[in-house]
Amino acid sequence: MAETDLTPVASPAGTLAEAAGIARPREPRRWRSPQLVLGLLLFLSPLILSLLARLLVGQEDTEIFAFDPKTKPSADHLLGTDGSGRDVLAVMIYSTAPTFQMAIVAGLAGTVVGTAAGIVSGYFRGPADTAVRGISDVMLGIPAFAMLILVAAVMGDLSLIGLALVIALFSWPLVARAVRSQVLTLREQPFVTISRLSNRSAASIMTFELLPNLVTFVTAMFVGAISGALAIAIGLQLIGLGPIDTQTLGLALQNALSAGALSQGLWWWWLPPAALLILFFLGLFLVSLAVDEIANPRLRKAGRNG
Amino acid sequence: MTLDYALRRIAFFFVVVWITVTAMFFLVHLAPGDPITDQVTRMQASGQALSAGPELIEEYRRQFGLDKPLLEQYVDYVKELAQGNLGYSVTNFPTRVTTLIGDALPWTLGLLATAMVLSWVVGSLLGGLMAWRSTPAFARGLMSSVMLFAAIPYYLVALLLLYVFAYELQILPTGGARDPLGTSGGPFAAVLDTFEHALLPGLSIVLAFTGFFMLGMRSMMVSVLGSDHLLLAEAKGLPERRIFLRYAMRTAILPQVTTLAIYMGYVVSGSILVEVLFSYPGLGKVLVSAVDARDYPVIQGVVLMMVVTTAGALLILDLLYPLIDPRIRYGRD
Amino acid sequence: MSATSDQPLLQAEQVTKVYRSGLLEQREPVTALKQFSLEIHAEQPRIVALAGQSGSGKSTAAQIALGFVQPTSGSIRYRGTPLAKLARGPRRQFRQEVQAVLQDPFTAFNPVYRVRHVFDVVVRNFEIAATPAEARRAVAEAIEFVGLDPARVLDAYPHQLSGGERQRVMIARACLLRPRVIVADEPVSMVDASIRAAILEVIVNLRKEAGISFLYVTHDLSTAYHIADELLVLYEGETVERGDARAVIDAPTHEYTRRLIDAVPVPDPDVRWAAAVREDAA
Amino acid sequence: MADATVTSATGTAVLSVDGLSVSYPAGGGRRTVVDDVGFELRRGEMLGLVGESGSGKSTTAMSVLGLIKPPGRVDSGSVLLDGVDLRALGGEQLRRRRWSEISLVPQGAMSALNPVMRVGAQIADVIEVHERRRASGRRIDELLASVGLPVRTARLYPHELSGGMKQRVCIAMAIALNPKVMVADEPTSALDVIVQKAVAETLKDVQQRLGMAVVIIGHDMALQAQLADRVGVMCRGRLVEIGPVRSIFRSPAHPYTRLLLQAVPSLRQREWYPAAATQALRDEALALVAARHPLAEVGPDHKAAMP
Amino acid sequence: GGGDDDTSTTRAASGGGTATSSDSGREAGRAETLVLGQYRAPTGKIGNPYVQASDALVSDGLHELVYEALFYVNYQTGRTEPWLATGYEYSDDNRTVTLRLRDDVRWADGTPFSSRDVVYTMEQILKARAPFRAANIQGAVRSIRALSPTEVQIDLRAPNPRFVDSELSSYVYTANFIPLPEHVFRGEDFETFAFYDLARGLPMGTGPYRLTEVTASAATLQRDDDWWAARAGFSELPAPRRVVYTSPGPEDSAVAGLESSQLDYAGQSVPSVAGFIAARERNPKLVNWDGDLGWLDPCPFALTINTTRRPWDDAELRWALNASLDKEQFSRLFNTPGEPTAARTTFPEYPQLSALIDENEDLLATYPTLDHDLERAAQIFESKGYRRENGVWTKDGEPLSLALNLFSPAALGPVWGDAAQLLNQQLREAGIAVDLQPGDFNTVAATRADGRFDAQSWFECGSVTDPWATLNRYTHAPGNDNAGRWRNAEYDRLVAQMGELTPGDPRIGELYAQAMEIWLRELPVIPLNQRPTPIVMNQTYWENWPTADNGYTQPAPFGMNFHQVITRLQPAGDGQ
Ligand SMILES: Nc1ncnc2c1ncn2[C@@H]1O[C@H](COP(=O)(O)OP(=O)(O)OP(=O)(O)O)[C@@H](O)[C@H]1O
Ligand SMILES: Nc1ncnc2c1ncn2[C@@H]1O[C@H](COP(=O)(O)OP(=O)(O)OP(=O)(O)O)[C@@H](O)[C@H]1O
Ligand SMILES: [Mg+2]
Ligand SMILES: [Mg+2]
Repeated sequence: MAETDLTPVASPAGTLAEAAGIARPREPRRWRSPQLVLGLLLFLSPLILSLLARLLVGQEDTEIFAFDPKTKPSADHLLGTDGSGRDVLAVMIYSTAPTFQMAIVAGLAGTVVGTAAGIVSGYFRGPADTAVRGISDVMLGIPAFAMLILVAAVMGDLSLIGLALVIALFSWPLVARAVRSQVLTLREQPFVTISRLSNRSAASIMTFELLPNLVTFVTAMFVGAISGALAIAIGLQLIGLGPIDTQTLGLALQNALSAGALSQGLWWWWLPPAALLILFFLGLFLVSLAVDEIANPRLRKAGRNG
Repeated sequence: MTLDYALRRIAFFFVVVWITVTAMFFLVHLAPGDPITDQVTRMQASGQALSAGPELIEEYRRQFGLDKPLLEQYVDYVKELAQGNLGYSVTNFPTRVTTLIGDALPWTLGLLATAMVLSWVVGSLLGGLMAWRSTPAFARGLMSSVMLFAAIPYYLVALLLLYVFAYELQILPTGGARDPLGTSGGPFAAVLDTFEHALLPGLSIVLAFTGFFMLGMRSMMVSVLGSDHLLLAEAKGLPERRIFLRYAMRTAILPQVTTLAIYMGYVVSGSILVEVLFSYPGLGKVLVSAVDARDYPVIQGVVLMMVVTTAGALLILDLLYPLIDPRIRYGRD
Repeated sequence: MSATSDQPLLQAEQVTKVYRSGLLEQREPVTALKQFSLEIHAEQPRIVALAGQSGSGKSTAAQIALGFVQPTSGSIRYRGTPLAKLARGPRRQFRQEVQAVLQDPFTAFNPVYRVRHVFDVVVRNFEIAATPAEARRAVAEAIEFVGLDPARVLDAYPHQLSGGERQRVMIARACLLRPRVIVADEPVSMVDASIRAAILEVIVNLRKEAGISFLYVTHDLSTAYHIADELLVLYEGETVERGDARAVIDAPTHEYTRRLIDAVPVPDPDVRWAAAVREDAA
Repeated sequence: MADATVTSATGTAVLSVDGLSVSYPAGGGRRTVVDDVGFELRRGEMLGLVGESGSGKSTTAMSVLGLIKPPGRVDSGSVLLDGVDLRALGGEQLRRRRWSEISLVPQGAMSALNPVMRVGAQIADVIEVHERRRASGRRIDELLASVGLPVRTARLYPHELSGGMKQRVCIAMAIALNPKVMVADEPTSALDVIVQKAVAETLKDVQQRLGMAVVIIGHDMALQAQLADRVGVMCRGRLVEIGPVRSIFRSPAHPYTRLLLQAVPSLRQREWYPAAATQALRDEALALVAARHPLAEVGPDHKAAMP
Repeated sequence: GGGDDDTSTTRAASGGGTATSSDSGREAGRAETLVLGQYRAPTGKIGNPYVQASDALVSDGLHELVYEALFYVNYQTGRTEPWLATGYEYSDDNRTVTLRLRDDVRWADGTPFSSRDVVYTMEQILKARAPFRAANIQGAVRSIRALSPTEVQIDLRAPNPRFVDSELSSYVYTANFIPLPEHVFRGEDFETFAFYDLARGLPMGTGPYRLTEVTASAATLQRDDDWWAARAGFSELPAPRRVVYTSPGPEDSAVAGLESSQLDYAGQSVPSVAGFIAARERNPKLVNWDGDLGWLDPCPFALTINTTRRPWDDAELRWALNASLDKEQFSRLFNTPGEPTAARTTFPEYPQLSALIDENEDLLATYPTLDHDLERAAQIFESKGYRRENGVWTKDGEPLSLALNLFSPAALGPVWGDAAQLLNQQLREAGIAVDLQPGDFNTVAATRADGRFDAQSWFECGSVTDPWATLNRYTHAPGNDNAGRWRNAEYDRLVAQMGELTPGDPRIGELYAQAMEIWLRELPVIPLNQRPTPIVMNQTYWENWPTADNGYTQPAPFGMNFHQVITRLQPAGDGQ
């Protein structure tokens, strides 16, 4: 709040709750939350480590029968070898980046398209809005995973990026819907009226006035979309759909499970990819919690006070 | 709520169903390969030199109406559908798709609906408590760890549970819905057996969704906590429990009802992976094997079923919500 | 800015606005404004106050004057041309000549930008000055005119300014465009009493020194009493009274106007509130 | 504040607040938003508390009710209700006293009612809890009638009421247990002038009928002139002047009070004041507030924070 | 070949139409129950084997024990053993077959089985618009008539000395001809009648068991103590009183089921050999066909080359491809430690066929299909003008590419994912730019039919005892699965000639050698692996399972063969 101003800031509707300790709207937003840092660490460090590790571990270690199959973790193979003689650690090292790539592409595509559609439909209303609302309402009624199984099966050999885009196809309407509802309130904000009074074009209002205000919200959607895409992609891979020509954690997990790693007690085959995935999901979760709190300061308050 | 609104809403439901049916129909029919060729190839692959191969394919295509122009097939399909006829399974001819769905549905609903409702109740309560100011810190910490399960896709949770309880400790079955040998010892033993089989798949769903509902309830609760009516309730000198239940939970729970309805809708489709992992004989398994065998009518039937439940749950919600929430008069946006 | 002097700058004729319901929601249509007329001439700057209870259609009238809302019937013209038919060039001129100050100074700023942003946009979109330096000077002048320090204000974020300061910045922004009319929808209802005076004074000065007319929308009769030249009282969309501001308040003719005046508390403990207030809105 | 204790000893004060300070975290440290405020409320009187937005009026009211929530903190002070220090009371005892002895008409009546409970049930709630018996429908109808609401109101939900009706419901609820003290935080500021007048009159009427002591918070000097017996003026968290309403209006001591009075336009005065003078007065007032003078007698029952 | 193996029978006099229920009341305990792991859960409720080819109830369970075949093929002995029939005779021109049936067979409801049933069933097949199961009968048979209650005469459309072996017996995978009770079917539409109504005792066969319960997870059969063969003294009553077909689920659950002895027999392809070995560590009662080694699948794994696509229309390049592949690694992949099961040819190496290959070993010396020889491959590529650039053979700036179509793991199982990777890996190492195109079964099948591939992994089902069927795969006979579109007139002529000889004819060996010389030279298909499949059997409750040492029949869970196993199972001495 203002430091040396002449007038105390008038609160338009200084509510009871505000007096009682609930945040005032315009607090500086905090990006440096421990949750965010921990989340990003969980999420990004395996990626960075795996990229670095590529310098030490050759891709040939991920080939079938590179080593004796099913050897327990040892000094030679920190995570043992799998049923087809691949070094499990090497497989993880080479799977991490593509897994990421897929999740990020899916999340990004869904978020970008969804955000654009959401802004346009929310700002203009009219036919664009009817279309976006219609699509997202329909999508909400469609079981995406079931449809994705169908699409993935019908499409046959999808590439990793192809799979990501198909997933995005199902996620953008929901992003659009959420962004739209934000825009609906934003567009009524007086600063939009002021922009119109300043003779600005719709396009420039959408990009320069609305979009910056949606950054945290869209970031939160993006994180959610990544996590959702990852969950769906791994799910598809677990039932054997999706690309098999690129190493991914989902594929590694599916390999292990369908080859009977559980019953044969080969925990080092399935547990590391599963654990790494869990780590990713937790990381994304923490990030999304943190971003949520930034977008919605009330959550932070509630999280802290005792 | 006006009748007009209700009618529009119901019409919209049918639009959703129709769009999905159409999309699915063309998706499936324009894909390479068809179930008949598949059948014949399988037979050839199993060593029958089928001298009558091409004719057989033609005959079966005729029998399933696959020889007609696509548009005509589509019209026929929609007509049949309107009469509640989902047709026959290609790979299990002459079993009707409705029979297949009817056999599988009780398992799916039994397992998932129970798990979902249970997690909703527990999740909402815990989520509410978690945001509540006077919840002790240690309890809050405990709850946060439950909430973490929301982050992890339930199939990974299922995997861990499966490994620990079925493979390592071997105290629960690894899959299926019942002991195939049957149980002796009367109905109680049978119920126990069914319960044992449902426990792990159910638990993985409950864990994941409890966290999920907690998360939703928590943020709902947080915004309710910031609202003036709670402060007034406190000023009124009401006891803590009463404020929590009648003022906080009761306002916060309404949006949770929406979430539950949406997820109840997804129950049927959400079951797919659990059923595959636990070989549970529900709709998800039917779908996956039908996709495998390109059994169009079954795929369409199952997905339609899923759409109807999902969109249907939303429809029911929209129609009933104004009765639940006094603030809503017309519709949601 | 070539003004055809025979035409009023802004003219509303028998404007009626009916709001209809949304797609899924069936509400009764609301007639927000009925047969509303108003003329503002460029040569005779005036402050026209628009008063009335909540929901009486004041804002609707303001929105129509700004061209943001299309009237259901009647016409609204800018220098003789209906707003809807303005070509690109005249439309920009209309934008420049008819400006607005909004009620809520808090949300009038995009929170992600510094205060400078609103001026930058104006400078970029209208030909305010030939050179950047000139533009800078013009901006500084406008800010100084409303009694603020340009150096401090421009680089601040909106949340670092008080409500009164923000409202004055908004007025400065409007002034920068050298408009002929400023539509001010409840410009002081959200600022504290002691700041109100300063802002209203700016308005009065602008009328006097820059020849800017104001459409001053307010529910507060006392301020209208002090600054307005003309007063229109709206009641359920209808103009129930219009005339010289002081004359109307001193001698109201319409029952509603009288009640409105009676309800205004007198800042004197010895003067009791007029007794019988029939309430129909509570 | 030595003299405050003396006055409370006179026994006419039903509520006496002394040395109250409340702070909120700001920047690195804490910002005191209510700074050493003390006043007393006498039986049956209506005490106005005025000041600009953010001057700490609501915070003062909330701390009287013990409703300051973390991260806000009451740093010091005592709140004696009939001689009992509410701040020293434990949770359960404080809870019992709330509403039965001191009730609240909240600032945001629009959002202060539970949106999913019928209005009648919300009133019945306090009766049930504090009197440990079911509230009869008749009693609730009577309460509603006493604030001028029709009987059917009890069965409505808050969103079905207009702003004025909601405010009345709040007043009805606040008098349900016939408390000694009622705190009304800007009870009319969100309302239209005509409605405002009606609600304000209801409030005054109820107060006089029940003989309640009321703290009425507001920023509108004119309204205070119409309602209050005594007026306290707050600025920047400090109580700068307090005294009988007439003497405040006729002979304001503190420049800040004068500023507030000047800022009120009146239909009775033909002349408008120059803003420049206001500015000068403002600077003077703020400097004086910053000096943190204690309240000193400036007239009969009239004190101001001046040297 | 089969002759007149007239097993003398004692006709059971009783049973004038009423069949007593299989057991009196008491539930069979675990020790009296045989639990079989089926690989698919039964979904449809269909007892009529002719309406559907793949319904799990029929193809994976029912027909093995409820229905009976006229003849059972024994892969081990190479003989076609009569069961409901007593024998057959071909006319000299191989155009007419006369079948002789037993006179003491009864349907489960006590009605005698006779030529009427056989004629009815076959006539219905001939009339059917599209009988899935017995489509070949429609193509092969002109007419059928009963000569007497125990004699049937079938007129064939063309000379076909293998008709009985391949169409009237339990030949491969699915039985082709199953006689159905005419008295039940009368008045029903043969093509749509489900033949399923447990209350009415349907489905009904002549076999030792009746279906009593079908649930989502299991099909239960109860022994019929009145079984004709026992009453006739033709066979002993099988020991298990109750048989339960279950779906053991994925590999992991199957292994767990075997470890805990919940399963007595794991069924087909579940689990893997590795799974078997892991399970046996915890349950030593588990056995496999031959020690650790599984039973060879009748359909070896091979790479079909599209011989119409450049440059793979060149046989020399196909040999270069063969030399590029390390088949030993595929043996490891199919988890057969220490036991090389690389495929020398595309014949499954059952005793008769193995002997034939061995007899012509010189052929394989000339055409060493097993040799992994990258140098030789390089020589061939170079001789064709290819240069190795960046590790890839290139000619005229074009890299040597191979569109490789194969199964995704979802199609058939994880091992196929690995197989795909391994092929990719090996071929890339050999300098071939592989374009991997994995697909589900359907896509692969469609691709196969259209020939949209350079190479495709597939199964070479065909012969099990006599070599003709596999050799015939690569001819241009109608209805053939010659997806590689390879064409060689001389080869076709030799195989056609062989087709006219009765199995066992000494001239067959000679024709084999001539045909194989051409085939190996041209190598239209690259053999990869014999695919040993563990057919895990559990001796905890039941003994006398078929194993290599005790090979009374093949352990296959298909081809109705389990009927031949169940009558020989014995309760384990120390079971329970
Ligand atoms: N939860 C909080 N956190 C931080 N500061 C707060 C909080 N609540 C109130 N404040 C600050 O305390 C000061 C006093 O606020 P308070 O609401 O008591 O003022 P007020 O006089 O009631 O104003 P209004 O007229 O707007 O209701 C203000 O400066 C405000 O910013
Ligand atoms: N966009 C809209 N859609 C439907 N009805 C509207 C819309 N805008 C205004 N109204 C209705 O028109 C009427 C007049 O509204 P308007 O905002 O002009 O009143 P006002 O006098 O400015 O009130 P206030 O003092 O509360 O600002 C009201 O009844 C309002 O509900
Ligand atoms: Mg308005
Ligand atoms: Mg306040």
